[in-house]
Amino acid sequence: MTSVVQWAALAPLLALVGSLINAFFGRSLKEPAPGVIASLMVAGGFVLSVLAFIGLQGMHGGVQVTLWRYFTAGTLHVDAGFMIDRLSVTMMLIITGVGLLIHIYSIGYMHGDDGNSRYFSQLNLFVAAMLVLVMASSFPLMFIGWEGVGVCSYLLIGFWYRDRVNPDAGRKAFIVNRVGDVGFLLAMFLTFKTFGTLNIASVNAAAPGMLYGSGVLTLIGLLYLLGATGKSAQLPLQVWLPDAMAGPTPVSALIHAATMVTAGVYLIARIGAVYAMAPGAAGTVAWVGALTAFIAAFAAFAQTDIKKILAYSTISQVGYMIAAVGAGAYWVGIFHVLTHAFFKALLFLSAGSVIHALGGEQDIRKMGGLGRRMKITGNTALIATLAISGVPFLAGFFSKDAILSGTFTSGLLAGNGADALYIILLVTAGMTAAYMFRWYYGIFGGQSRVDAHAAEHVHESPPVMTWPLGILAFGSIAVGYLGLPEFAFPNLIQRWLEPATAKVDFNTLTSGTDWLLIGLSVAVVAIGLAVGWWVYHVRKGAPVAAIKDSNLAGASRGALGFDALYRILFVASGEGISGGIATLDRDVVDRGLAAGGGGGAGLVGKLATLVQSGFARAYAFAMLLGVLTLVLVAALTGVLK
Amino acid sequence: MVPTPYYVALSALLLTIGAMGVLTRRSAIMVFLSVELMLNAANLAIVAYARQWSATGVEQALSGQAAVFIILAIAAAEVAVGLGILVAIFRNRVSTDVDELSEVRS
Amino acid sequence: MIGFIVLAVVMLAGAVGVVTLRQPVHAALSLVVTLLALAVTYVTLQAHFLAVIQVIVYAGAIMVLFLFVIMLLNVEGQAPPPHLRWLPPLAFATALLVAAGIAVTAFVDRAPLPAAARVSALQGGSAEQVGTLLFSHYVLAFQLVGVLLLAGIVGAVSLAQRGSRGDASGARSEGASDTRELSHG
Amino acid sequence: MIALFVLVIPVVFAVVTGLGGARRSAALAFGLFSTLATFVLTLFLYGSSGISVPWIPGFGVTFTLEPTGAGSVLTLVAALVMIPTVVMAARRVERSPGAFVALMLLMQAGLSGIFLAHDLVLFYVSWEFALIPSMLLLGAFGREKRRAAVLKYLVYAIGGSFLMLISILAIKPLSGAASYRFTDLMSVTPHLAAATQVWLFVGLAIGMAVKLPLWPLHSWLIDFNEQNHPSGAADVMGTLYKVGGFGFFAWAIPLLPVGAERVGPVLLVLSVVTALYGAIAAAAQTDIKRLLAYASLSHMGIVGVGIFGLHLAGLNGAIFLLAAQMLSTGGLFLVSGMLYQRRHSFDLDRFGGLAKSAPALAALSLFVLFTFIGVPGLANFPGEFLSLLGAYQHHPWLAAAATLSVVAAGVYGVNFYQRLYQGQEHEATHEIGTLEAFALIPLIAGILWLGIFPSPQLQRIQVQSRLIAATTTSASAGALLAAPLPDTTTLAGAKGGPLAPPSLPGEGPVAPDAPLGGGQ
Repeated sequence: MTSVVQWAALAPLLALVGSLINAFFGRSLKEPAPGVIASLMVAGGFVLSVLAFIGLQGMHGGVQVTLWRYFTAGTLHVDAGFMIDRLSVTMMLIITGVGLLIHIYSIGYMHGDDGNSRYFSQLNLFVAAMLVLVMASSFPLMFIGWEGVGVCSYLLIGFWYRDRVNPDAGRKAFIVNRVGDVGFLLAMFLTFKTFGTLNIASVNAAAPGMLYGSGVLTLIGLLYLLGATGKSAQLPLQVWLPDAMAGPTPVSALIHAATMVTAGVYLIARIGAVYAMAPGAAGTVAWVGALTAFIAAFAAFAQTDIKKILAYSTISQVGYMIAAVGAGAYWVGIFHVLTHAFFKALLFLSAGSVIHALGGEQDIRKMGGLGRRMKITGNTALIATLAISGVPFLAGFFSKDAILSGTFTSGLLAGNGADALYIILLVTAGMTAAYMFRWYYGIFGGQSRVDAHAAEHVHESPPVMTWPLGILAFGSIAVGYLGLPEFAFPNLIQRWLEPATAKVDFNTLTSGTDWLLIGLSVAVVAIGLAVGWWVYHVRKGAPVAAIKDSNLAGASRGALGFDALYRILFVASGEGISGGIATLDRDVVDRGLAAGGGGGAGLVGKLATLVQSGFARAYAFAMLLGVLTLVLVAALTGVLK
Repeated sequence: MVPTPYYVALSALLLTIGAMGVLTRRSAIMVFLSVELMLNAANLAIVAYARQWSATGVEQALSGQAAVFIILAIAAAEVAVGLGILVAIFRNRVSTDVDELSEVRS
Repeated sequence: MIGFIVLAVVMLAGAVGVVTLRQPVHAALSLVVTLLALAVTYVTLQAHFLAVIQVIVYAGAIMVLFLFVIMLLNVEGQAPPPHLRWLPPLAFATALLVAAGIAVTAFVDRAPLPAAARVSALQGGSAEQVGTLLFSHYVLAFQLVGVLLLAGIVGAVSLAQRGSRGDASGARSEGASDTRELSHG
Repeated sequence: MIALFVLVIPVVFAVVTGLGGARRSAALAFGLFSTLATFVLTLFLYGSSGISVPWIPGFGVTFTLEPTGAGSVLTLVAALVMIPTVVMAARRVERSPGAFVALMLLMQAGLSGIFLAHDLVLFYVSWEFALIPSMLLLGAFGREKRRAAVLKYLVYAIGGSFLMLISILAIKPLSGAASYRFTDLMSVTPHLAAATQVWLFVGLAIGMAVKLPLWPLHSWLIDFNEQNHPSGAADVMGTLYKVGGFGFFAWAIPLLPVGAERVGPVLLVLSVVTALYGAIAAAAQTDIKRLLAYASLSHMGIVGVGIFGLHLAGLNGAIFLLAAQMLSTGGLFLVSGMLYQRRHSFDLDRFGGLAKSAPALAALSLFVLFTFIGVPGLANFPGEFLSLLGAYQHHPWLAAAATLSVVAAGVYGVNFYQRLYQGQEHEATHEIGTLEAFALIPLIAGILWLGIFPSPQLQRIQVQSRLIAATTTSASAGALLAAPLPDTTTLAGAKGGPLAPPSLPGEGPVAPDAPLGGGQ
């Protein structure tokens, strides 16, 4: 079966080829050829991933495919090689599967855009980079994918480059991501210093031999966490994701919801062996995730942009995943990645469908009642809303519940406030239900607030867009059943993933306690939905309008002011420092070395004018002084000899 | 025979007197004359050392004299061109004051 | 030794004259004195051929060229320089130090004079001896010097020609001012 | 012998072009032929035999060329960059393109001499030989304020190389080496007294630091680039001429290991400052060429970090980065020339939105720009990564500080692109032309080649750096150059000790009982 698995190494290449075809010949192709080519390439990748998935059945390890030696220096050997195991194949299935649906959807969404081929070229390039990220067998190769997806994200956010806002958002995303990348780079340096290798499998194999809780491991863990916060939009680097919604909506669905932002989760799960030995780092990861989940959920309440609400919701959900992998429940984190990929992609795509129908309107205050005009979109969006809220028997319920019980029982978090984490995440679950209800009800339910002019054109999207919605809706229900609670049912995904991830001890609960926890989370979700119903349906939003000008609402609108703070702390001071250094260089360092700077300016300057007087005789005198020096040296050496 | 160091000392004196001329006179002609003086001072030292080298062999000693011969020829060429330049400058400026000839000065 | 001292005194006197005399013509003539004394010194140093060349080329041809130019340009002696007043004393001190340094270096080297027989083997540095060396061992250098002289001649001619041909009217008016200046002086 | 031809061909064609190249087509034909021929020869340079003949026997100076690992790689990449640059110059220089091309070819010969010389004096002669054409290019073809720029350039270059010359002249008598040949010096100089080594090293370091350039000796570079001919070709030559890092790598450190060890930390700090300073200053520039100059200064800082970290990986990476930045920085300077041709200005405010009417130019520029700011998978990344990684092994805090320049690179990189190509377009421009495409394609091919398959070149470089490490093991720096051992103190229990190197990867499944995630 090995050979079947090895073929999966071609998946990134296929996407890359698609990207190149569209880049070079795309402009001479007629629509929808670029989209079809791009989709076919991703479909090919999906088929390869499925084959690899089948090939890995019954194999606990992975298959290593070495393509060529990437670079060598001293004892550092890095191969361009892929590691295809249960963990990476799961991610590949998500990337190519959800990616394929979004590619197909894009054919309809981007119809008529003059950058059509450019769009598909970049989207395919993203898929290639993301596949490299998850398949890489070594950290530097993973970093290629890591920055590659960042680059594609930058390109696609600024896709409509003529509006100033979009390139600005792209720039912000790129720079914030680079801050995280510094963490990744430093982590790699320290990894090499500690382990003498940058091969992921070797590091994972060596980590259990280290001292439990040693400072080096903790530092490595924290540095990788910094990398993860950049890519996954976690505290303190979460600020770029809401702005990134400037890109086309399918891009938001694919990159900024389903795949790229989960790269941090994957990274931590991939090197779980390091975190399993560094409880301090793992605790920090969990807390970062939980706090991000809470803060983002809070910020989601006051947003009015249809996509920004979803963006904060994404940050919040990724926070859940990070909390899960921080707790050592690696399979749970990946499970939530899987379910989230379905329902969040569905949410974005239905949002895109709405935007499409309204001719570009994104303000939910100018929507409402659309469910009657757009039946498929409305119904699929309802499924996704319920799934993300954690309503029982939908996908989100199972994965969120697994996260909650994982943090509650984790042995890794013992002494790091596991109970507090559990409560924060539980409360956040309730908030999620409430703001997602607001989102759904604001768009599809209640009275129509749509402009009369736009209302005439409201229409259901073409089949090329609605079919992916349907499939994703099916997934949003079905994939949850892969991860039924272990204590009562067979848990397929846990059994599948656990051999590929590090082992962490969990406290075993009595099944009564387990049922209690589930009941608790169901109750919280019910409360959240009920509050939403009461506030937005029964009272028509009056309670919210009453506190519109309060500090609380302001904080939510500004997402606790992180953006404003960073603008003061980094952007303004950065510009100041940069301008200052440029001036300093022009006026002091530059002239300073020619004619003196600061205190010595006068003296050096005078000396310089004395020497550089322009009189030929003065120069001749300088020559004579030189002769004198030489003569004196000769005389002294002669005398001393 | 007078020992070599005496000749060299004499050469050094001539050289420095020439250098003083270069540094203190402002007329380009005078500077030029002083340079010629310095050149000859150097020649004197070479010839003196050439005699000293006769201890090693005739050819070594005569090599020094050949060098002086070549220097003389080069000096002739140099004077021809140098004076040509002086004449050209004088034609343009009606002055040969080196301090006023400071094109290098900004 | 006495001969050397006499020659040295003449040479130094001539040299000082070059540097101090106001009138360029006087200075040039003073230089001629130095050069002639130098030629005699060459004889005492067993370089007869060089002595002859020194008289013919240097004291003869080159200095005549100088005198021509001085008379042509009618260069005057000048007032003390307005610029760089600090220079002469400093230059004097430096030059003195340089001379002292060279002399010390020369005297420190206590190599004995070569034996008289060896010196006489030079045969006074006759034209035959030096010439043989020049045309055998140093023939390349000799040829190059020839090329250099040719280039010097061409350069001098072109420098002298440029002014009179470049800009006819300018040259004429300049020539006029030239003569006025000359008549003034 | 190939090495000799690599040197001679450009000189011959420079003379031919200079004499007969009044016509543009002649300059183009001669230049193109010479650079192509040189490039083809450099492909076979590595592994070819060297040449060594006495030059000035009295002083022990020889004419020794030896295609060493690092030297042949740099010669190869420089020869590749020369091809499009010569073409651009021959087509875009308005006045006497023949002279321009001839000077470029002369400079190429000088550069090849620097990279291939295996005799210290020949190295120095090449070093200065390349200076003259670069100065003439600036002085004769530069922009309005070129005089001041030339003066500054000269003062820095001459001042620096003067001190270097003193060290070079002193090193043979002090050490008693048989000649200035590298192998002869190498057998004795590492055993010099520590104080002597330090002083000699300082002399060499100042000359090389000017050419690296390191803060605060960098200010000539900015004016040099700003005032050079707007076609960008001369700036590319300047980029190729940033050979200070190579000087340290090939001469100063191996010859004077103790000196390097003592002075290295100071230079490392300066390199870190340079890396950050250049990147931050670049972010505030509004002139395309000044921005590129500061940005490339930042890269040179990283080269310095790699070298003065005195770690094998860092040394390899620094030389690789030097080669890679020839492609990327050179490419961006050529792009700047293309932009100038469209707007007749280097002011970023006069650009914007060009992606609409020149999408291919935008795409190619962005590609080169991403290489430039070190996006992995492209040419600069392995060099940057290894430089920083190497320095990190001995000086974690300084290396971490230098790594921050990655963020600043992101800032100026995307700013640059945004101000040129994004936003509203005020006035349409023309799409990339055949000439321009031809100029960029070899560079992009080179970028992909070095970026995707860096290993062959790195191994060539490593042949030399390993040699350095091996021959200096007797000196104290030998230990520094050796690879680090894992931090054994953090290993639990007695089963510690150096970790086994990762099993050589080959195709095939990992044993089923060794899951990827490890386990206890």
